[in-house]
Amino acid sequence: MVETEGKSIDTHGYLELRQELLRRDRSLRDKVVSLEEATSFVRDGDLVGIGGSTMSRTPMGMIWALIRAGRKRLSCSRSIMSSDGDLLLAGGICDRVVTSWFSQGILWGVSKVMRHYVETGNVRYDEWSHMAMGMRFRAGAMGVPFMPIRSMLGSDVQKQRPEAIEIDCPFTGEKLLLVPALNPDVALIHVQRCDAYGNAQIDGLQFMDIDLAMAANKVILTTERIVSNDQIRRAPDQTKIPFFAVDAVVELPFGCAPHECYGVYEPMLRHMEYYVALVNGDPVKGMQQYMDRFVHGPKSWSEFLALLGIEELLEAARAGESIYDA
Amino acid sequence: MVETEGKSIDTHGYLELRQELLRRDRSLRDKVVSLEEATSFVRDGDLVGIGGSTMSRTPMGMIWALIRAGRKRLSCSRSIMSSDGDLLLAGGICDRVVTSWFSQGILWGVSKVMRHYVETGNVRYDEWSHMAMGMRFRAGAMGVPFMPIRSMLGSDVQKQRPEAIEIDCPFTGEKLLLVPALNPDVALIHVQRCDAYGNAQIDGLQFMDIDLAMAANKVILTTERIVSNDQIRRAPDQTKIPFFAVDAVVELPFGCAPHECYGVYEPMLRHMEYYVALVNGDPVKGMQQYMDRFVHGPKSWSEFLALLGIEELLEAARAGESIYDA
Amino acid sequence: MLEKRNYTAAELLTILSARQLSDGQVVFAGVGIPLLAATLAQRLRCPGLTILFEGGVIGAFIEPGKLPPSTNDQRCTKRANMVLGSAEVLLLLQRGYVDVGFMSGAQVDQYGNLNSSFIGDPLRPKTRLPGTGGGNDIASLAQMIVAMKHEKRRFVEQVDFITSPGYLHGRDTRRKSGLLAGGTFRVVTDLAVFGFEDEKRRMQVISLNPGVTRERLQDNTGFALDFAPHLGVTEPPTDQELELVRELDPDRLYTA
Amino acid sequence: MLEKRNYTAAELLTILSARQLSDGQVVFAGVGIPLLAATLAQRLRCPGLTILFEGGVIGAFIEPGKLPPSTNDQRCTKRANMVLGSAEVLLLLQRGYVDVGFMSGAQVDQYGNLNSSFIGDPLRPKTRLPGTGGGNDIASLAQMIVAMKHEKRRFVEQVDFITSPGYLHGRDTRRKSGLLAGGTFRVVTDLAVFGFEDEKRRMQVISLNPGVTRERLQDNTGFALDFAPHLGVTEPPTDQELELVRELDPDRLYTA
Repeated sequence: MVETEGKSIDTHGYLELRQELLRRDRSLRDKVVSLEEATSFVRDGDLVGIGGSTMSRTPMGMIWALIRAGRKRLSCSRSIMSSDGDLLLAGGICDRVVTSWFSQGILWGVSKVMRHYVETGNVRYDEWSHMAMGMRFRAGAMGVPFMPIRSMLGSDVQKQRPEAIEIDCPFTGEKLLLVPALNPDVALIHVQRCDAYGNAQIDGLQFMDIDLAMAANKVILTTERIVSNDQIRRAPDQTKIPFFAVDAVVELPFGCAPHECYGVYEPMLRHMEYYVALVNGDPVKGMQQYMDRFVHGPKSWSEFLALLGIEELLEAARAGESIYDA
Repeated sequence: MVETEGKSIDTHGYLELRQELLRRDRSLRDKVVSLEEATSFVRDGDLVGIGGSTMSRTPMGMIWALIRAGRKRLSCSRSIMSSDGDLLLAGGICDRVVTSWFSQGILWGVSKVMRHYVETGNVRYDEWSHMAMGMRFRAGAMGVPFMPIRSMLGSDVQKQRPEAIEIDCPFTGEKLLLVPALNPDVALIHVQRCDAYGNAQIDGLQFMDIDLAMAANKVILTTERIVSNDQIRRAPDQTKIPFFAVDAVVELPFGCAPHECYGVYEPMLRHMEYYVALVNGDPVKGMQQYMDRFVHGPKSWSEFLALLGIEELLEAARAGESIYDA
Repeated sequence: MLEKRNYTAAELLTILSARQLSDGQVVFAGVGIPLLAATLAQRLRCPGLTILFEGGVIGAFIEPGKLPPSTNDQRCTKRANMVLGSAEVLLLLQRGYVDVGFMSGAQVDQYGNLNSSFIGDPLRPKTRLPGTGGGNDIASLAQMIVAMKHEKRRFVEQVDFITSPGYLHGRDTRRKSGLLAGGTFRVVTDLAVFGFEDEKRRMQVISLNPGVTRERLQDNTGFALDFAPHLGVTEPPTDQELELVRELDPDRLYTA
Repeated sequence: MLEKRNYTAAELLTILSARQLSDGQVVFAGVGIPLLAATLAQRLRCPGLTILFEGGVIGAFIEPGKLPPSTNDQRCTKRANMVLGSAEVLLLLQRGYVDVGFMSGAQVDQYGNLNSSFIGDPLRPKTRLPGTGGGNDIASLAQMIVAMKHEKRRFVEQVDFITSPGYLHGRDTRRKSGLLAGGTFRVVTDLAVFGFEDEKRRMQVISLNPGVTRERLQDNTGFALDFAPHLGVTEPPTDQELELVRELDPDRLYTA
């Protein structure tokens, strides 16, 4: 790792990056584990990349499990953070977020939970532009140390990020910003379907998940459904993440709840509204109450889903599938 | 354009690149033209990017029409060139190729037509690695002047390409090669289907066509079939090229013949074998004979297809569709 | 509110913003007033207008009464022309495909810079706001239209933090910093419509909204205002505009 | 040819190349002997081996008798695990996902460099060859196995042009040029199997194929040969290997 004052800027030397890959077993093999077992792929202090965006295809089940497993000091990067971020902070497992935007969703405005943790200095918020986040994952995915971009220049967002280096282009003389590759130690990604090897197919909005998967040194997939390798191979041009980039596969229906999974369910807005009212009323006590009841209370993910209520699940599923109504 | 000794290296300044885009009518409008009309989108001396790879999804119909229209001094870039390149050279419309590989296909070895034109000094062959070609189109597509890569270093391929600049990475100190963006004046791309606006869906192997389309300053699409905008909008995540990147749409069934179009037809190997035997026997006279009969002879693309023979077309179509047999 | 007919400030903002768009443009729109304004323009005058969403959508078509809660959920993709990665849609800005970016902001200053990041010490801010999202990219790479409510505390001489660059410190400072294209084109508020003067690149009132005086506008602004030589009066919302806004947003999700 | 059982040089090359692979590896294979060798290894000893094609295919599975004519046509995708862009599949090399690249070449030299570009003056070459294709990328970024026919004019002291880098000029010249990973790992011919000595990075005979003498090998090589201290004799093709090669390529498309 290249170090800046006190904290790594997450840029690896090439040999280190390749060494990490060499250590991974990239053979075609069954990687199915339970949600609880999957938490062992994340170590304290890891740089964690989180798939999806805002309230969409968020790996909520995996985050939920990591809080229950008591991980510590995670640095979490996601292009756009939402109530997933609230849980990471209030769950005590994350002390740094690397993102472009953190709110509970546009309907409810800025997250009071995020404000509490960042304004008290307990959590560091590294802000990058949305495109810069994408280009950092992309550089990581491509195995190069940086990507050149034309935004962030001149702004105070740039001034806050000395990790990005401004250059004069050797071809055109123009100013460019080089944003450093982001290679998370582990990525958490939820997909509609994959096989037991980890060949994953994503429908609809992909956000930055493909670059994130290829950039990360380990990938944990949660999936609505594990399908046969034959099914994958009947439509190989729909595969978006190759199996050898994947280290663990967890079958987890409604694994984004209460967020949405494209084509399967929309967000569970009644629950979200209940949640926002509770935690924004008192970001500490309200959140504690929510965590006790919905994160630490249930014995399993299914019990958590039962707490959301079958009616809300069915309604969300009906709405989710309606995207395919012509 | 930035100039090197005598010849442009095809890297545009940012303002020039944006100016080109501003001049294009990017509104949602009907762009359907005839094959002959489409040739007017290519000017003498243009840098032309060609989609597909080797014998796959080659825009053969468009190349055929450009030869008949008598374009001059085109610089043609394609990641992997095949008999499309033979036609460009022998058709007298191209005096420079920018590619990583030029042969008639692996079955027949090196192209004697290409050898004739390059070895006599009549055509310049700018060689880049396959990935470098991809990264040059990608930089062009992203609106940045270069991409960093880790190949070509140390080889004589690098020494032949002073347009690429070697740097010490400001993050890691590692050596990297910066390959310059390639923004063709016009791209020729063949797709399975698109609507009249140019929203294009590509099945199967995409090669570098998406980056090529976004990098180019103009795009001419030929398509097996023009479908309704409604059909496109029922599956928007299958759209690979957005309409506003497209300037002309030509409906051209069997538009890659005698090459293949994924899922629609395989290459017409009997014709290809006839062709290779003819032109490799005598790359000048054989090629002239081929051009007279198959390029300048027919009155229309349909007449060209008739010369290939309905039997060969049907056989190729049967093989092409078989990719979807489970 | 401003006229005898009742309309909300948000409705006015939507209508005035929509008027800034031209047919054939490609518009990057956030959820809320920007999206509503772009849809209004598309239906009223600009059938060839293309709307992009940050989540990864090209050519979105909003159905009346079915406004999406964010630009990242599946509702935004329904009957769109193309769904793509979010880095890819942002790169369209950088490549130059986008004419206009459409944003709201928490704070704007005399040079059209926006703050949506924080107020106070970055490591322990007094108020931490959501952050740039795609705002910095849009503002860096496209012509930007800012639509916001006019309040003195939000119209400041200099923003606490430049999240999304306008003309930075005026004159050629934007260009010198490496931002070769784009710039804040219009600021639309419930009190007036603003442009930017060519040389100093400072905000300038182009037209006062109906019933608004120079004095009232200055009282509600945190810096000394320049007025364009030919100061206009904004055309009030037409019946057609108001009806369509209400048809698109019958539940006043964005226009309350 | 070399033994009492009849097999072609191409069959021998295929079998010896296949033996260089291990289970669980990710292999970038060109069409022809490399593809056949990788498939042979996959079926015989390495069920967890993954084959990549330059056209954009991950996890290709070749059906006996249906060998594809190139790595860019649709036949290569049939029942694959993933089809992706060709830049994307090449970037897997750069990211480090690929263990072994498998190539043939027109000319190879003592440091394992390959020439497939041209002979003579670059602007007016005596012989213009097809060019690098993905060869330079594979050789720059992965361990490379070269499989080729052994001829004196093709085994030269120094290639006319380094298209695909081996160890360049030996010792640490490869690494110093910025190529931090990979390198030519094996050269397999119909006469012998070669490795590279650790310090000088010069080609070294590891084992002689059955019936081949040191003298015959040297006579057919354009530079002075080094022999490994424990020089072996290549295990001849087994019946199982030969049967499977013939089952995969019954028409001798690649193995004539």
